Amino acid sequence: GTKQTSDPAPQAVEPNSIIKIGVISPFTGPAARTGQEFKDSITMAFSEINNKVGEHPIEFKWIDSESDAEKAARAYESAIVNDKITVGFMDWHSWVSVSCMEVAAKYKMPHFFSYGATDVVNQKYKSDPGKYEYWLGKAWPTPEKLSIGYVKAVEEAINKGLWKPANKKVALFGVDNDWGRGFCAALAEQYKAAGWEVVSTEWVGLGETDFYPLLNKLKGLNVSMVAGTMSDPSSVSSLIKQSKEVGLKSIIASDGLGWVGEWYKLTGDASDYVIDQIPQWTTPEAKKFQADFKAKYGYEPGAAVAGMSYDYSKFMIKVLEATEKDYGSITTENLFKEGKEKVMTGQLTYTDGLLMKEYKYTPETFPDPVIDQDHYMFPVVQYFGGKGSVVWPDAYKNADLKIPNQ
Amino acid sequence: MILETIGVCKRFGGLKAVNEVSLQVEEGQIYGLIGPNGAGKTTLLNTIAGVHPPEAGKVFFKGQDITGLRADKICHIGMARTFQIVHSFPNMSVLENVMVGSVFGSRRPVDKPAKKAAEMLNFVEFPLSHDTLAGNLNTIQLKRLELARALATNCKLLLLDEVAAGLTPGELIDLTILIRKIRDNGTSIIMVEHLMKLIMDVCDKIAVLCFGEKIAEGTPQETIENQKVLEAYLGTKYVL
Amino acid sequence: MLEISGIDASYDNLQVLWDVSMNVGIGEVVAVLGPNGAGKTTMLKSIMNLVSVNKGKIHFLGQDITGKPIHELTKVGLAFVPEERNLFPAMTVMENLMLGAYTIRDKKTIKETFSRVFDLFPRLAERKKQYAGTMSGGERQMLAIARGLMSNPKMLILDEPSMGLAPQNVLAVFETIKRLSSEKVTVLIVEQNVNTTLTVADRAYVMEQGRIVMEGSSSQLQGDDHIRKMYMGIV
Amino acid sequence: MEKAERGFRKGMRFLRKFGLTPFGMAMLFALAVFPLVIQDEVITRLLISALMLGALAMAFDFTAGFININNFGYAAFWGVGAYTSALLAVKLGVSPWLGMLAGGVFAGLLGLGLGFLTLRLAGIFASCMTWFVALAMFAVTANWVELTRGTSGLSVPPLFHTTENIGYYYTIFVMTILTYVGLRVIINSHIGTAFRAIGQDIQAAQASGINVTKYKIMNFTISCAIAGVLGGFYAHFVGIITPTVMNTSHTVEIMVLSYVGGRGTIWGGLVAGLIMIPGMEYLKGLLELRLLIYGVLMIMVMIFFPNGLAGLYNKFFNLLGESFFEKGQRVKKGGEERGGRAEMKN
Amino acid sequence: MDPIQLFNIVLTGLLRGGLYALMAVGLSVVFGVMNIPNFAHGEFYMLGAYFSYFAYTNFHFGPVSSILCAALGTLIIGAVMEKTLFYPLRKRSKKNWIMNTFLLTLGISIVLQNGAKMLWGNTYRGITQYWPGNISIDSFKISNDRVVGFSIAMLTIAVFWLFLNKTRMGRAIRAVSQDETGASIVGVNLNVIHTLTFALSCLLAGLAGAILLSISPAYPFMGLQPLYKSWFVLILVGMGNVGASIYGGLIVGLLETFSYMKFGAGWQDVVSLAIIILILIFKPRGLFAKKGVKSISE
Ligand SMILES: Nc1ncnc2c1ncn2[C@@H]1O[C@H](COP(=O)(O)OP(=O)(O)OP(=O)(O)O)[C@@H](O)[C@H]1O
Ligand SMILES: Nc1ncnc2c1ncn2[C@@H]1O[C@H](COP(=O)(O)OP(=O)(O)OP(=O)(O)O)[C@@H](O)[C@H]1O
Ligand SMILES: CC(C)C[C@H](N)C(=O)O
Ligand SMILES: [Mg+2]
Ligand SMILES: [Mg+2]
Repeated sequence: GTKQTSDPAPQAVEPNSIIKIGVISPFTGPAARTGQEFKDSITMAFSEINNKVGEHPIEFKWIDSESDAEKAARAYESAIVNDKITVGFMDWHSWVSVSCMEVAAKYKMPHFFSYGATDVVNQKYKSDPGKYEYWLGKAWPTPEKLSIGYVKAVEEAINKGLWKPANKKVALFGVDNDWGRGFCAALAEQYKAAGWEVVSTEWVGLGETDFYPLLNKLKGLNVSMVAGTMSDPSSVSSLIKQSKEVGLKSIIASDGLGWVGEWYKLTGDASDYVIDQIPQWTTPEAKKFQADFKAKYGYEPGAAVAGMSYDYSKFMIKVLEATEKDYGSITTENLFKEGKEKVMTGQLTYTDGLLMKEYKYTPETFPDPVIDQDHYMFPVVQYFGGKGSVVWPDAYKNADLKIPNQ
Repeated sequence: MILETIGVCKRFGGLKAVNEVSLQVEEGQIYGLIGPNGAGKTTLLNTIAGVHPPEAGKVFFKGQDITGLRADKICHIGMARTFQIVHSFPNMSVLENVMVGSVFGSRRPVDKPAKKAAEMLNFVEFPLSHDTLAGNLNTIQLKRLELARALATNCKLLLLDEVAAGLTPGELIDLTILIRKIRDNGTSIIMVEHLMKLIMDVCDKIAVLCFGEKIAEGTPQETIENQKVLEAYLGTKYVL
Repeated sequence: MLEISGIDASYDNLQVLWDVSMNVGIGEVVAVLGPNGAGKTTMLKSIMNLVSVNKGKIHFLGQDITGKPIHELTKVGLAFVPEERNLFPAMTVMENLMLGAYTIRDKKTIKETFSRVFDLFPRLAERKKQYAGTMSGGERQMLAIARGLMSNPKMLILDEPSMGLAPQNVLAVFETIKRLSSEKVTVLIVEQNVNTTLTVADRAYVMEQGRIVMEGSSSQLQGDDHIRKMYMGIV
Repeated sequence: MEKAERGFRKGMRFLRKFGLTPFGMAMLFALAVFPLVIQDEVITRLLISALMLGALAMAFDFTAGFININNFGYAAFWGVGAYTSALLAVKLGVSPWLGMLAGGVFAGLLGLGLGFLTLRLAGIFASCMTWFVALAMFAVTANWVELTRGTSGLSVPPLFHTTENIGYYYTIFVMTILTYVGLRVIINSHIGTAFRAIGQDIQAAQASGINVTKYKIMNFTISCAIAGVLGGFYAHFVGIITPTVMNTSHTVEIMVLSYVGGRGTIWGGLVAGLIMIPGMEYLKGLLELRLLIYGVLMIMVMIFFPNGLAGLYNKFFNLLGESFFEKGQRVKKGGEERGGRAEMKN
Repeated sequence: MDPIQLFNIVLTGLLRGGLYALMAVGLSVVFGVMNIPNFAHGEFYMLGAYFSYFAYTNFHFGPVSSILCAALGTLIIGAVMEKTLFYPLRKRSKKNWIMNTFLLTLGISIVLQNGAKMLWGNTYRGITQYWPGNISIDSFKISNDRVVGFSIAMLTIAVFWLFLNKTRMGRAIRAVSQDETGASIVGVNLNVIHTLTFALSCLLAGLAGAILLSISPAYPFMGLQPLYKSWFVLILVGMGNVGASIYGGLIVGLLETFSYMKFGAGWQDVVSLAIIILILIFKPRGLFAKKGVKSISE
């Protein structure tokens, strides 16, 4: 006979004295390099408060997503069931978010600030806001809210007469998963709207490093512009490096080339002229963080990864503190309430981060953060010798788009 | 007539291993097949028993055309064989090996396969315990085992490929008796053999293959007096 | 030359040889006879250390070779032609023979041995380029013996060289053995073809159920009743 | 009194037909009451994984240990079952229970095809064929994004809408028993003899009247169908599947269980699963060191206990002069050497 | 398709294929001689990449010496591994040898992958180029590294082929692959040959990893793809056929690039696998299996 209990008895709410934060990230697998940065920057942020919020010691459970939706969901579930985490935090991949949202809903586990960016996450959230409300805020907006920069930047150059492209054809490439597909879909729309013809979209597998066939195909298409994105550092740097080897003449927009700090070591000057939309270490605090991080961990942090997750860690600390203040204790449920009532509504924000002026959510934008010059914005940069000069938007701009001899 | 082949051919690459061979084997006969090494004897048996279909020619068993039938089908209609290079089930016991024959060998399964298998092992005078693993047997013992397994299929025609190789003359006498006994139980036999003594003793009719072709056929006495056979096979100085 | 004293040998838990002793003198052709499963092959394999010996010693030219690795036995001057031939099927006749001379480093000696072997087996000289795997049974047997001779052995050990051969090839093999003995190569041979074997051998041992039961000169044994009945099929 | 004893004996013999020995039944009983006695979701989840992988290992052994072809692509059939059931539920709203069956049917059909493809192959060639087919199946699943969402994964509705796992536990428990008993009954019948014969010498099997095609295909179909049903279960249990379920690494995991358990025993895989899966979980905190240990363990087992747990078990009971399991299940000594060689030269 | 693009594809495919061939030769020799289906072959490729990386970046060796370092390093590790793992297994049991060694190699692969991860972490360690610069033929451009890499691969295979066919040692290796007992009877020391063979095979894999360092950076799990590919080649051409591995490698390389162009990434695998499966159906022993020879020795 099978023992069937009806609904589980509501878990006895005891004020947890230890707070266990479950951080989902790819600690192994093709994107492990990113996971490493997350881990280090989160550790750094929390060690600044001695891993303590009020009287509560903080512990971390590093949940390895291995860049795989299923493995991530299982690891997340096991962290909830076995390790009894108090709250979920972070995540780098859209497809991982999609699967972990399900787990969070099943166990009513509030989960803050996941990087899973593309529209699938928003759609899933909107398909049943009551069920998925535990997925509290994305750290990164859907691509279409930002990627227009890639179109604007080149259009501007054309209008200024800096560039007279032989044709207005663009070829897209993307990693074959929710991120790549979502990003390319957004980009295709925006290029088409600006009068470009999208002649081809190429998908590549996660972790691929040999792009000669792809690049030869792109070269054969004779397009003025190649744009796209990948999620793992080795793929994207290999692509850029090899594009020079085969002599691809098109301008390349490669979203995320600079996500990890050491990318330039892998590409060399093949990255010259490549454009990328990515936050920069501009403020003194940011530069200080960059140097501290390097001194502490021995490698160059990436702004979008280590830098921004540092900001979100601070935000998280703020949420923890506010929860204690508002509800007297930091429990899973109280954190959820705090998230739903304060963060989602824009009452609780984090200002003056290393990279953004303000991290803020409103019911209109939720689950995305507010995007504008005063809140959250990525500039488009063009690389030369491993350094990016900002070419868009005008507010931050310090150089014009340069065009290689085509 | 229990078996008839008409113009059977089989080639391997450029090599005509069997070329236009026609045989007729009567019911109740022991039919010998001799010839130099590499003459195509084994290959001929293989084409008859369905290991590989012939490229040309026909094979009839009891008047039925069996050309190109699969080996297990051929076994089911009553033709069993042993191999020159023995094939056994090394991880099964001797009894289990033979039981494979008694269970699967005929279309209608025997009611007591284990009993039948034991009977057959006794019939071929298998020297060791029936629980021995086949993997532990030597070649000679394996040949006996194969013989028992073939007989357990209730066959009407038995193809034997060098069952006597490696036997001492004393053991050969026992084998001669055994082969006669099998025939007397109503099974016709085609046997490939190099030991002329055995061939001369038991065969009713002999065919000689050489380079894939049949060069002579007849009673044992006729055959060994045939000049062609002497040259091609026996060698002039041969003593039995 | 070869002296086996009181060896026991077994496979797993099954003992096959019991206190077997025999010796072979220089230049002799010695035969081992016996029914199937008597342990003849096992005895040869124990000499070659392909089966390990539980008890007893084997001396070759005064040297203890019990348990010596096989590849070193060739250097001492033993050559073995096993029942299974163990040729290299995907290599040519020439390559097989070259490997036979693996332990010999001197190019000149190898060359001389080649001409000697081709003298003995003109058939092989004709077929230098043929793959061993495509040769007929008789030719393969010749090749196996020839390969054994390529190491210029002091003693050749043959296991059932006539098995599976057509009558004319059987004759050829025995002819070869005669010629070898006339060239003063010591030969130890296991055979079922008792009649013919006894015409080429000087002496013979009879082995039954893992024990030596009889020994004597060929002519002695040819006259023995037991032998005539059991092994020669003469009633 | 005597009558009762005779009745008992008869009963035991009857049960033995289904591969149930006193020892085995004691184990099953322990498994049946376990979650009732120890109510711990963590342990229950672990046991679910252990049972599922154990059942897969048994069905894998059905091919590898009997007809002697290692289905390198086994996980792909598991994955096909998972995707079939998941897609039916997601796209057509079919009940997961029916979906699992459908998964079994579809995987079985593909297994049938695989059986045909490997007909003329033996040894490592056959294994590689199964592997390539599986890699192709994986690639199709990963690239048919419109249907499967590709590598992004597919969320699947659960079997039971609770956070408790006991329902899943008894589902997989019953499935595992059915798998074991079913396979055992087949193996103990003449069909099993045919499988073993084919595994040891195809030519001899055919010459003795065994229809190699029929039995080989039958074997592949059954083994793959079981994988399919279990795949369906898995999909609804974890709630999300990605093409990585079809990865060779999963086949390896299953294969290791069946080898560590003991080839050709069926039950070995289950026992190995029940020991190793919780064991590995226990070591999880060690991160890569854990996998390192796993690898070293595998190496040690291969060098020192190539017959696996069943070999140890037999050694142990041979020492005691006792045998709880039937003879046919024993890992045979000696003769395998020849089998090994034959396999090599193919 | 215009001729220039065709030329591009063919050249890209050939360059890829050359390295598959190099991997496959090692795999095939170890399988042929020792009956070991080596599923840790990819990990030696990985080790080769790491060794070359460290030699090149940390010790500032030149490209050639870095690659040689990798070759030497994998050779030594291979030899040690044979002596410490396969040799004892061989001594202990020959039953089920193929499957036991198969699992043993899987164990080795897990250990090497995770060992590398523990030692060197998850970062990608790549270099931009050994030999900076391109070669241009008309509008077709190709990096020096690929051309040199291809040449090294071909040269190595040629040298290896000569070694196997024309030297005493090489002949002994082939002899062992065909008949172990036969080989030991003529005086070949099996232990030496086994160690040598395994070590050489590891060297070939390590060399491939080192050559490709600028294309695929060193990473603990990088060995998987090359392992797949070398098994494709091996099964496609048939067992133990060193010369034919070149054709096999090139065929697989071309097949991949062509199906990439036609069907895009991802489906490329489906197409090339389907073709290989088809070939296997009609040629179960592989395209270049030596006819007649093997079947008789069975
Ligand atoms: N599978 C095969 N592939 C290629 N050639 C083969 C094959 N089988 C046999 N042959 C060749 O066909 C010829 C006939 O071989 P077969 O085995 O029939 O000879 P046989 O008469 O049985 O000889 P023996 O008396 O030595 O057994 C030989 O030359 C042999 O090399
Ligand atoms: N590898 C083995 N494993 C177990 N037992 C074996 C093995 N080889 C041989 N035997 C057994 O050892 C005994 C002696 O065998 P052996 O081959 O030495 O006999 P033989 O005299 O050479 O016979 P034959 O005339 O058949 O060649 C036989 O009973 C055989 O069953
Ligand atoms: C830019 C990245 C944060 C996007 C992430 N890789 C995703 O899949 O959504
Ligand atoms: Mg023959
Ligand atoms: Mg013998």
